[in-house]
Amino acid sequence: MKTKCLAMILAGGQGSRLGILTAKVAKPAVPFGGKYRIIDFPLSNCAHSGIERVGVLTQYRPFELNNYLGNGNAWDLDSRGGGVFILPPYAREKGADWYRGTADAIYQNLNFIEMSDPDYVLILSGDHIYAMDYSKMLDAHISKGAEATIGVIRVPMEEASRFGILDAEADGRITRFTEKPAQPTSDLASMGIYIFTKDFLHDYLVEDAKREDSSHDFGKDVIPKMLADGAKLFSYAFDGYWKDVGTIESLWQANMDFLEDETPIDVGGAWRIHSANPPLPPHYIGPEAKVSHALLNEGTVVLGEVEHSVISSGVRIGAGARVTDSVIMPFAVIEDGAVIDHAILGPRTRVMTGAKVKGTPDAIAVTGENETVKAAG
Amino acid sequence: MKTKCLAMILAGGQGSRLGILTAKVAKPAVPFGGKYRIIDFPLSNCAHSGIERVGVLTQYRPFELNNYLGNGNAWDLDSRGGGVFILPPYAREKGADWYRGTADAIYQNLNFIEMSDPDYVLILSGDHIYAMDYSKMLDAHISKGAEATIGVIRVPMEEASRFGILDAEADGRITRFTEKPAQPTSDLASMGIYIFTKDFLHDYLVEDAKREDSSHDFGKDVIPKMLADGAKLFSYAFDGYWKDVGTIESLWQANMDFLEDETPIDVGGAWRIHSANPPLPPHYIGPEAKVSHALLNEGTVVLGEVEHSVISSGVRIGAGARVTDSVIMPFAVIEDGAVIDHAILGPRTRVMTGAKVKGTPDAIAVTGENETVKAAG
Amino acid sequence: MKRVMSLVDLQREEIYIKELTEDRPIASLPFAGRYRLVDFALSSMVNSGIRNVGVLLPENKSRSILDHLRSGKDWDLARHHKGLFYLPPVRPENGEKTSDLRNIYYNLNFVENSNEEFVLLARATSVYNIDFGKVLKFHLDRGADVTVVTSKAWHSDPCSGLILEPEADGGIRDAAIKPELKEGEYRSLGIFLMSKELFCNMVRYAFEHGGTDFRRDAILKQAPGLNFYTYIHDGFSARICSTPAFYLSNLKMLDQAVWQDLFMKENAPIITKVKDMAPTEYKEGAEVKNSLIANGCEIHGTVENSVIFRHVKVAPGAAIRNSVVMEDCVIDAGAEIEYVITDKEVTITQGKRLRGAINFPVMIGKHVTI
Amino acid sequence: MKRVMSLVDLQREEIYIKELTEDRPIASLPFAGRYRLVDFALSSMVNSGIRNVGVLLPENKSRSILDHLRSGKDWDLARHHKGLFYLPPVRPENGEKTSDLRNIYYNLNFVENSNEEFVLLARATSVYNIDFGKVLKFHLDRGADVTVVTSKAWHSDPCSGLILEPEADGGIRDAAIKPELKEGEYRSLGIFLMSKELFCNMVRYAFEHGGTDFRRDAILKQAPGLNFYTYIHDGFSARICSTPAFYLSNLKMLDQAVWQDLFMKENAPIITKVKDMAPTEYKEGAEVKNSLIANGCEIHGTVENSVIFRHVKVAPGAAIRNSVVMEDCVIDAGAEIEYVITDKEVTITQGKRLRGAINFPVMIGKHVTI
Repeated sequence: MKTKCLAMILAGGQGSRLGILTAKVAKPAVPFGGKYRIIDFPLSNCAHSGIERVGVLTQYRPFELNNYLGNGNAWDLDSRGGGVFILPPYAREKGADWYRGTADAIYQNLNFIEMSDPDYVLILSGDHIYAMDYSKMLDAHISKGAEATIGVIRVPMEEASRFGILDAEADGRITRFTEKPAQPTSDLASMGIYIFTKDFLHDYLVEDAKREDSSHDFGKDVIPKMLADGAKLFSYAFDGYWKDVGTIESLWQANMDFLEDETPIDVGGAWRIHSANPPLPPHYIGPEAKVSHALLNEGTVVLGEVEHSVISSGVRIGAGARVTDSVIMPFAVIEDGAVIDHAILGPRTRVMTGAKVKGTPDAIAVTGENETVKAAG
Repeated sequence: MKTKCLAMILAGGQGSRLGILTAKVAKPAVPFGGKYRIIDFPLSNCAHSGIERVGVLTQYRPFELNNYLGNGNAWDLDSRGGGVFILPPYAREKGADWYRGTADAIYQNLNFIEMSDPDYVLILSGDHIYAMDYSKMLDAHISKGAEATIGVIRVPMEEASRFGILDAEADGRITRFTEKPAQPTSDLASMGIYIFTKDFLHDYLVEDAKREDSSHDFGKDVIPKMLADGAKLFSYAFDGYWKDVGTIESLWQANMDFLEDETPIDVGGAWRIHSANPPLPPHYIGPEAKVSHALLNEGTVVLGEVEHSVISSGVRIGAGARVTDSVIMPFAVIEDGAVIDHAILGPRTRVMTGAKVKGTPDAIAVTGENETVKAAG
Repeated sequence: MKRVMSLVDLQREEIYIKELTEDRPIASLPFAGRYRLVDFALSSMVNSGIRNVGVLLPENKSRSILDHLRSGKDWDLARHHKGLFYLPPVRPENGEKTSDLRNIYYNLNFVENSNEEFVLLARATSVYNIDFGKVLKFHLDRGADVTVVTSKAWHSDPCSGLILEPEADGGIRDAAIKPELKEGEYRSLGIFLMSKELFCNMVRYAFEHGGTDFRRDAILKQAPGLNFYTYIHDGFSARICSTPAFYLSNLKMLDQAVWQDLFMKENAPIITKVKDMAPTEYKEGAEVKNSLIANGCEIHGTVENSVIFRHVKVAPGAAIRNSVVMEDCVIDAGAEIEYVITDKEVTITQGKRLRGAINFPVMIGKHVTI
Repeated sequence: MKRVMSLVDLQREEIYIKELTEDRPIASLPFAGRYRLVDFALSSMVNSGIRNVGVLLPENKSRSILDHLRSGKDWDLARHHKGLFYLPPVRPENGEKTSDLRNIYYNLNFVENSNEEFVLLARATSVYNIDFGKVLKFHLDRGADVTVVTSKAWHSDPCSGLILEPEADGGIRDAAIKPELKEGEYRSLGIFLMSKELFCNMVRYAFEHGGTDFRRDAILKQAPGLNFYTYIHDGFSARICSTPAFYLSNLKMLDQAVWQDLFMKENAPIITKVKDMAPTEYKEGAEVKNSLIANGCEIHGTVENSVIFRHVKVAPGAAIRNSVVMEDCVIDAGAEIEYVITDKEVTITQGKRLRGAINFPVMIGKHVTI
């Protein structure tokens, strides 16, 4: 089986700055935007870009992810030779290894890559919200004769030291790459999106795996080594909405971004974001309810008040309850009279009558999956 | 999600008495009968029995198995709440464990079982060839109020000591179970097929996992403990064709069984065995060919002679080549004039012009996947 | 339920609901914000474990059904072996008239070639969420030859129907086709369960003796001498055979108990075509009360006591009251509608006001701009 | 190829192949032991990466196509979003005549609502395995408005066809519909590639100016002024528009080079409906030479120079020579057939002998017992 371009999504391990939201699911399965899971974005991007074979590398909660992703049929990725494959570390002749870094995770799955027989490998992160046509990036990779192409986006100079920053010539050829530089020399940040020509990647990964001084990370080890060897690395500029949702605050903020008059991504448009949703009826707004500046999904019942919030599917907001500046994840129950403000309620959270979950813009309150919040006293 | 009966197939580890045939694939993926893989039999049985959710426990080569099984769509198991799930040992809070035994493999996947929320759990082996309606066994389990039901088959008394042998009362209630007894007390052998009421199984597995003196095996540890506790264990008698194909000789013999005038299982009949086959054209028999007492599958070309053999898909048998009493696995190439007798050729084996692969009924010759056999001298 | 196969019959007279069914069978009528009527029969089948479903296509109006059901994948019926089968009508020859019985008759080989023991025939013109597993159990427990599923009508209606007089055990005192329906009567939901053999025999006999109507000629006329039972469905149900019934039943979805009973049953969702619409946006000025709102809408104005389908835009100052607004409609700034049913892709331009009455909702056809 | 959508046109005159197409379109003709003709067009599309396929159903003969393609799952076309779409014909009104052009015209909204840039229209009456990606590249490289795929005919044939006279670069000197085909001519394989916009304009103009035939009225008449190119397919191809062509082309499958070229291309299999037939059993006495044998057969007798479809039984002492034997046939003990085509489910009883000639194969219709 021959694949033109294989995508590999790094879905990460357990340690996550999303805290209790990732206690029961891997980060890519965290709900987003009232309807989606984070991984819906790279998967929908792949589907629209014509990339139909996707490996998802995870060493945490593979069942739950497997259950959500199935074989990728919700994203129409389940074609002959295509599909979504969950790739946990697996047992081989010498035993099972944990993934030691992003590059090692790919290295441990070289066998899967060889089976897929791609010309190119696209490496993605599982915690970014964006809509991007990877096929254009692939076209650029091919037409420039690149060995590696890195997706880049301009970031505010004062934030540049949080990113991998690179310098590039006018034609995009990368001359320098520094992971989280103290003194950034440009505002071009790596998006953590790479396209590699397969054989080129293979050789570097095999070599990196042997190095004892390597932390086996693309940004810290592999890309710098490629550059040092004078390999043909190009940047590919992206200028749409792109948001890392790896922390509670950034996850909350990205949700709020979708409440703007113009949503940052047209999730229901031609580049529609697909999702593996359970079938639920239209939501119901009660006779005394008040809803504005909000996103509401299916299966939800609102009897109380919702202002400037994102409400997922199957949520129940009781009479007299008030939800402001918050993100309510699927099947949360907010009983009569409860108050939610600047908060993220995890899936199936229950906030009991009279209870409050209140945060501030700088410290968003969070509840975990299935958590129950009782009224004080 | 609620499941009535969840099936768990024990697909085994690497160590296999099938030798080089399992060097590159897990045992259940070994080809059988010209068209099938071993696991097609339990999967088709599940589909016909109305059991649509199946976990496949393997700690070896999960990719290849994943690639073959997909989400179970070839067996029509890909329904909402259904599907085929590959379950390799996975990383949890305390790290990744190997499966220590059959019971431990299930124990490590209790989380998957809970997610599936079944009333009953059916446990199957991945190396038996048979056609069986599990729904009848389940009906018997329910109507007898059993906590565990064990599928049993009568075996010749002289072979009984190779099996788990049990004694049962007239109503099927099991009174004794002995794994590989030196002095068998009956000819009722366990088929390694168990139905457990879920909560009952759960409790025993949790308890077994804690026992340091346990080898965490159903036959050796868990079933005897259940019996010792006076639990309600019943036998369910099966009297069709049932063959363990865990050794080279038994695999060869089972293939030969399908050359009998009456094939032991009507694989193309109402209880059709489904398979995830690549699309191939009808086979072609050349002008000088001679084929009799044989099974031939699609995509094969025969220019030479085939007698009393099972020929899989995409095989090429050159002019003047002669294949007798053998099993030829997919895409093997037997060049002009080569001779194959009492042999199993692994997938994509190439036997070059003039070469011979000859075994005897007691010592079947075997070649591995992709192996090339040259003419002597 | 692997013992049961099913047939979905879409051939059904549409005398009292003509405006909405000019180019679609009743089974394709949009309902409850995001569904089509056929979803209720099909979801009940799939949720009950039925895996072999033949859809008897209507003579000329198959387009909307093919477009909605497509491969059957959304219902898990896109399968290699069983799954969804489209059974097209056989072209009438020599002056034969088309009929539901004829359509079934010419597709009997589909039934006979399947390996299930029972046939469940359902006309896709009712709203319900039924566990057919319970119907089968009832059928077996009673030793019934034929089981008809009925429910107690919650409103009167001008259209004809098969009315049953049940006895306490589900036996039937009388069964008759009545020209109109009265509240409280037990009326067939168009669901019939019987053994495959009996089904084939009844259909064959009826058609070959000049019959045309399945209910009348295969069921009623042959009922004497058979064990005839009715399973009374006590959850919510509605038969959609008139425009008032369509309107009332849609508004009935605003009843939270009905909404829960129909749509939120565990392991028994009502499944429809997946469109992946975005969540609905409530903007500045949105005033929504007692309404069902589907995804993909953008709401700046007022919505009260209404059912709003997917991708409807309610502009600032627009108001919708006591109405059913189907997919892709636009209610422009300042426009107001009350007691109105708009078919798909209707635009009400700025400031226009339309008003019907509760027993006479104003109907606006597809693609119309007012 | 995510830039290309396709239409499969099944509306096609069947003048020279009537016996085999009484109740099926040419596209459903069984071919090469296990295929239907439509498999070749559809597989080429899917293998080329086309993911959005509309199937224009024929007026009265859709049953066999719906039964074969079903959900499209076997071709990976059972998809939530794109995939296989059935486009039924619109019923002719006011004495209008049905035609392929009319069928396309009334389904243009399917084309217009899709987001691909190009349309590939294919009539499913030819046998080939073509990489349409190469056709697109050719189309783009030449700056063509319309690209027609042709191939050099390897035999003469009585049926009409679109014959092109190509120039060296693929440009066209002349294009004309000729009443019969001569060996060596470049004849259209019924495959047309153009931009969606041009396609819609051509179809709309042609139909609205009284046209009925896509080839003649949309393509030929509007060709002047357009950049018209032909992509010459140099792999094997066959057009099945007469019974002799059907017979000859089936027997051509015995040529190993053809068999390899058509069926064994890497990443480009010809896909058909999955039946999971068991491997074929060769029993005592089987004598098979130079034949193509599908799965599910049981062979005790002799087969020479023939194509045997699935689930055929050749009894002891029976002989089949130079014949095409379709699915589910039984050739009883001692029966012999030579130069014969049997449709599905034919039984030749004990000792019967039938013999045609190479240029006049005897045709035996469906379900017949002789």
